[in-house]
Amino acid sequence: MYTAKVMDHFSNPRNVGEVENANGVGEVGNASCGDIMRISLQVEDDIIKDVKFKTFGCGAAIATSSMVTEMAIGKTIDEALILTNQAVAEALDGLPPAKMHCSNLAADALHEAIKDYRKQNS
Amino acid sequence: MYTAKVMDHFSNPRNVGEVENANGVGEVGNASCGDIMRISLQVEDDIIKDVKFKTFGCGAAIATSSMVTEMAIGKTIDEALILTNQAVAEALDGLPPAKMHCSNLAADALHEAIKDYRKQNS
Amino acid sequence: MKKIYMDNNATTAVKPEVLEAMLPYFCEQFGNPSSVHWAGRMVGGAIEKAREQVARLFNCSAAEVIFNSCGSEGDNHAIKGTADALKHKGNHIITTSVEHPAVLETCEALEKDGFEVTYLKVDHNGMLDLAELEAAITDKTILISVMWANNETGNIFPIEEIGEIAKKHKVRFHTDAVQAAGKIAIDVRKVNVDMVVISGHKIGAPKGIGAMYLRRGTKISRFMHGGHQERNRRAGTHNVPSIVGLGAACDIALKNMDKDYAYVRHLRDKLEAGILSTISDVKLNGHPDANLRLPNTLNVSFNYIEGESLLLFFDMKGIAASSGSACTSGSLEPSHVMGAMGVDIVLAHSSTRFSLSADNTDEEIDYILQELPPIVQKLREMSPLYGR
Amino acid sequence: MKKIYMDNNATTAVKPEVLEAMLPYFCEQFGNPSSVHWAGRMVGGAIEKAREQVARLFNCSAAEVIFNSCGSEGDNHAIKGTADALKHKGNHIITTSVEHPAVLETCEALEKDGFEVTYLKVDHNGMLDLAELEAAITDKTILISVMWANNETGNIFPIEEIGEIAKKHKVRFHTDAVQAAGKIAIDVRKVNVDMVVISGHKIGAPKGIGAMYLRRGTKISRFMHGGHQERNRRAGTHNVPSIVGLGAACDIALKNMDKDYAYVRHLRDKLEAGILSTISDVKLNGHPDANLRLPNTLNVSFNYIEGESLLLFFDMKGIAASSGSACTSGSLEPSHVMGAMGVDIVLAHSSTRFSLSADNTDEEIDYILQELPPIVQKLREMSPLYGR
Ligand SMILES: Cc1ncc(COP(=O)(O)O)c(C=O)c1O
Ligand SMILES: Cc1ncc(COP(=O)(O)O)c(C=O)c1O
Ligand code: FES
Ligand code: FES
Repeated sequence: MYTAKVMDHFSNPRNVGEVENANGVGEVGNASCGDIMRISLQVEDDIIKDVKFKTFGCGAAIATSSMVTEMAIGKTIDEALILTNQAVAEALDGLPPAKMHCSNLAADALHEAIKDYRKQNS
Repeated sequence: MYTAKVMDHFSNPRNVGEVENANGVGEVGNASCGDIMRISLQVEDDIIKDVKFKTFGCGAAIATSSMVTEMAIGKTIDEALILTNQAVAEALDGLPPAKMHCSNLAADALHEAIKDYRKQNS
Repeated sequence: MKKIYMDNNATTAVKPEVLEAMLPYFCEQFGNPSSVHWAGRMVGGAIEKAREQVARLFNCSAAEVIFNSCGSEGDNHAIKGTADALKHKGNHIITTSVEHPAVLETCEALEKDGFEVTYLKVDHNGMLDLAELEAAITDKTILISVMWANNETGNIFPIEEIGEIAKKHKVRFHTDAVQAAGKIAIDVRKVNVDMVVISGHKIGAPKGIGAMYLRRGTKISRFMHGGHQERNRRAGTHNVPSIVGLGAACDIALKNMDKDYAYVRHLRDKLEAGILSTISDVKLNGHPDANLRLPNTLNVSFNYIEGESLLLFFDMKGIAASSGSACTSGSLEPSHVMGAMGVDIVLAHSSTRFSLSADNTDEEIDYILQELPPIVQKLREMSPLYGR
Repeated sequence: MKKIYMDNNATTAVKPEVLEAMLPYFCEQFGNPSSVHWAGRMVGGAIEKAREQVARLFNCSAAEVIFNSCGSEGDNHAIKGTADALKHKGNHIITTSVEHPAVLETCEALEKDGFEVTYLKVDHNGMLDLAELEAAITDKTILISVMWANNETGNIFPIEEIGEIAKKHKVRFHTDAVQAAGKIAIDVRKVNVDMVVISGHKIGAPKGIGAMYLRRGTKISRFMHGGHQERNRRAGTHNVPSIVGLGAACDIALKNMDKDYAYVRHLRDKLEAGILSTISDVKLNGHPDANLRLPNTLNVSFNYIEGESLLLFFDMKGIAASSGSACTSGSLEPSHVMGAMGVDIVLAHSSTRFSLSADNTDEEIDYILQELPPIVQKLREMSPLYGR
């Protein structure tokens, strides 16, 4: 049911963990609907230098988390803020329809982390 | 579903037709429930010398008709009157349960024919 | 002994290609398609392929196909599911007096629950009066259910015209196409119909599998409650091998439809002409215009002879046919279809159906035409009704 | 790659002997058993033989067996058929909160039609309080429906005791034995039960066939209306090959029951002990007393890990299992069984079921016990809930 890209990111997820000395952390989802994503960032000069995730969720949840970290790294926070869940799903060659409802939150988690960074640094 | 005896009597029915110069004729059943049996007799000195049948009906109806003629021939009319449908069915090694309702009338037809003979000759 | 099977409206042999398509799904690709793992994944694609194949027979989209367990289930689901979903709108159903029991007895069950059912009469050819159908529609009418073709006579009903009437009055339209499927086109883009029911074992797929076309957006209550298979429309673990078989059978039927129509019709017409010309007192049951009957079906009454005994004598010659006689149905009544057509009770008991397939041959027809007359003669000589 | 199938509660492979028994009935002995001719006669005996075989599994008489299309149909028929037949007596049904959806959703549908349903709670081991069951009975109670064994946990319910309660209060008793059948005895002479439902594809017969034991004299309305098959209890042309397959599967299951119980239980116990002793934070779901669970079922929650991702990693190692996570069900809710047992929501999402069969081996258990820990560790390291 999953594309090869999803399976790749799911089975070999990039950037798993917590950034040490993160200056932004975002968490979305909740266990009652099945997934929790937590993204931690290291931002320097408005550029995302490091980003890591931890996810409790299905294959799609893990793959989107992994993909969003790859897409975010090196971007300015303004660029990262316009990254959409849709774009993440597309970068994975799509997600099964049944998975759109709860797994496709990775960009939201990233945005939360950026907001947290801004709050901490304003 | 039928016993070998039923199939024998059905496929090679004995005594088909009408007795010429019959002195007793009986008919039972009606087309609406599926079968009509007509038995004609030649009785001499209270003995059934000849008996023939014509039947519109299923395999069981034809086989019981054939069997009853074989069983009746040579019998006195008193003996023939105590022949039951049950005895005919047993002589055929039994009939399927679904067939008991409408095909098992051959003895009745014989009895009607005997009654007719008695009416004609009293 | 020769074995000549002419009872394809009762059931068909599974086509060898169909069985072959099914075989991998019993012991090897046996997974439950709802499962996440390899065993489940192996079979999900097979179901969706079969759904496409069935959709092509209907000329609908795959999402409009629901798999179920048989024609009877499809009819039960279509009718009870509509009655329940639309009961706030009305309680009146229109059907015909010549439907299969799967429709008739379902409607009778609904009558006990407060629904009103109009059973349209048919004429002596077995055909409907469309003006009567239209006149029967009231503002309480929620469903018209008319079969695409009749299983006993082969009569083809004017589904296109009935669809127009249904559309004009905004009434939902269901058709039991169990007999039409595979024999004539059942194209839901050409006719206005909301639900079409088919059954595998009439078209070379196995027994115990069926499908329903459910037009997109048609609200229907569930018939089988439970798991959320078939997008919540039919509970129960998917019958993977049989679904694959139904897909394959639809595929073959669609490919061969024109060719089979011509061939089977030629055989049937030859049998029909042969019987009618060589045996006296034979009545054709169904529409005299062969274009208005399925190409494979011939129903005739051999007057004076009860059907079961005829079938048994045919059987001794290897010929498999069926009858509308009460004696073959286990009930006390002969065929309700013959009754609705006003066929006299003896002729109803005498009615005999030959239903052909493309597996039959010209030689088989010749054989039947040769064997039949003496059998008929022998039984007539046994009949108290003959020559009276 | 190794393929280790441990999802037998979802569906089983068809046993080769079963398929072999079925094969003649597709293309050769394909007749409709209701027919008079050779093609029909060839198969009637096969159905009655299968009926005897199924009857032996139930330890009932053949006349008490009704063939249908699946476990879901059996449950729908038993419950809706009873509700309709006994609605003059009352409108109350007692069932449990851990039934299969085929029971639960059927009961919910009846609630919309004015029936009242008591869904009995279970304790944290997934077991019922029989005093509560008995107390729930009112003079309106027409049916108690409690599954023989639970599909997720394998818990075996005290059907004998429940049967006694039902008898004492003269309430009809239905049990969904879809999971119990073939694994433990379902002897209707030892327990007081009126209706018992089984499904072929859980015991090595194909998908799309099921049967119901209906105690002699039990009044039940039809679910599938139409032809008069199964002595008027279930319409639809008999699914001959699958019926033959179900008979063969019941025969094999009965013969091997004791042997398989011991073997499968040994494997399951080894897997259970191995997992619980080598992986931390694992919770057993179901009754801790292994005698009160089916011999083949192990349900454990690997805390901190969502079930679908676990299954996918298992799958990469060829291991097929299932999960109670919402993510595998397509719904937003994790397993209602875990919910009813009061399992915390994360642990419900983490619940993983291994359901074995006699085809599994000791080597497979060893392999799983070796592969599992690193997978669990890897996923836990990805989890925001782990080590918090
Ligand atoms: C306990 C239980 N009841 C009923 C069913 C439904 O059976 P089927 O899939 O044959 O409809 C299942 C399995 O799916 C089950 O495990
Ligand atoms: C017109 C028609 N409808 C419905 C059915 C029922 O189909 P099934 O036997 O698959 O339930 C049949 C055949 O038996 C039929 O001929
Ligand atoms: S004559 Fe009708 S069943 Fe015998
Ligand atoms: S996390 Fe539940 S479906 Fe994706």
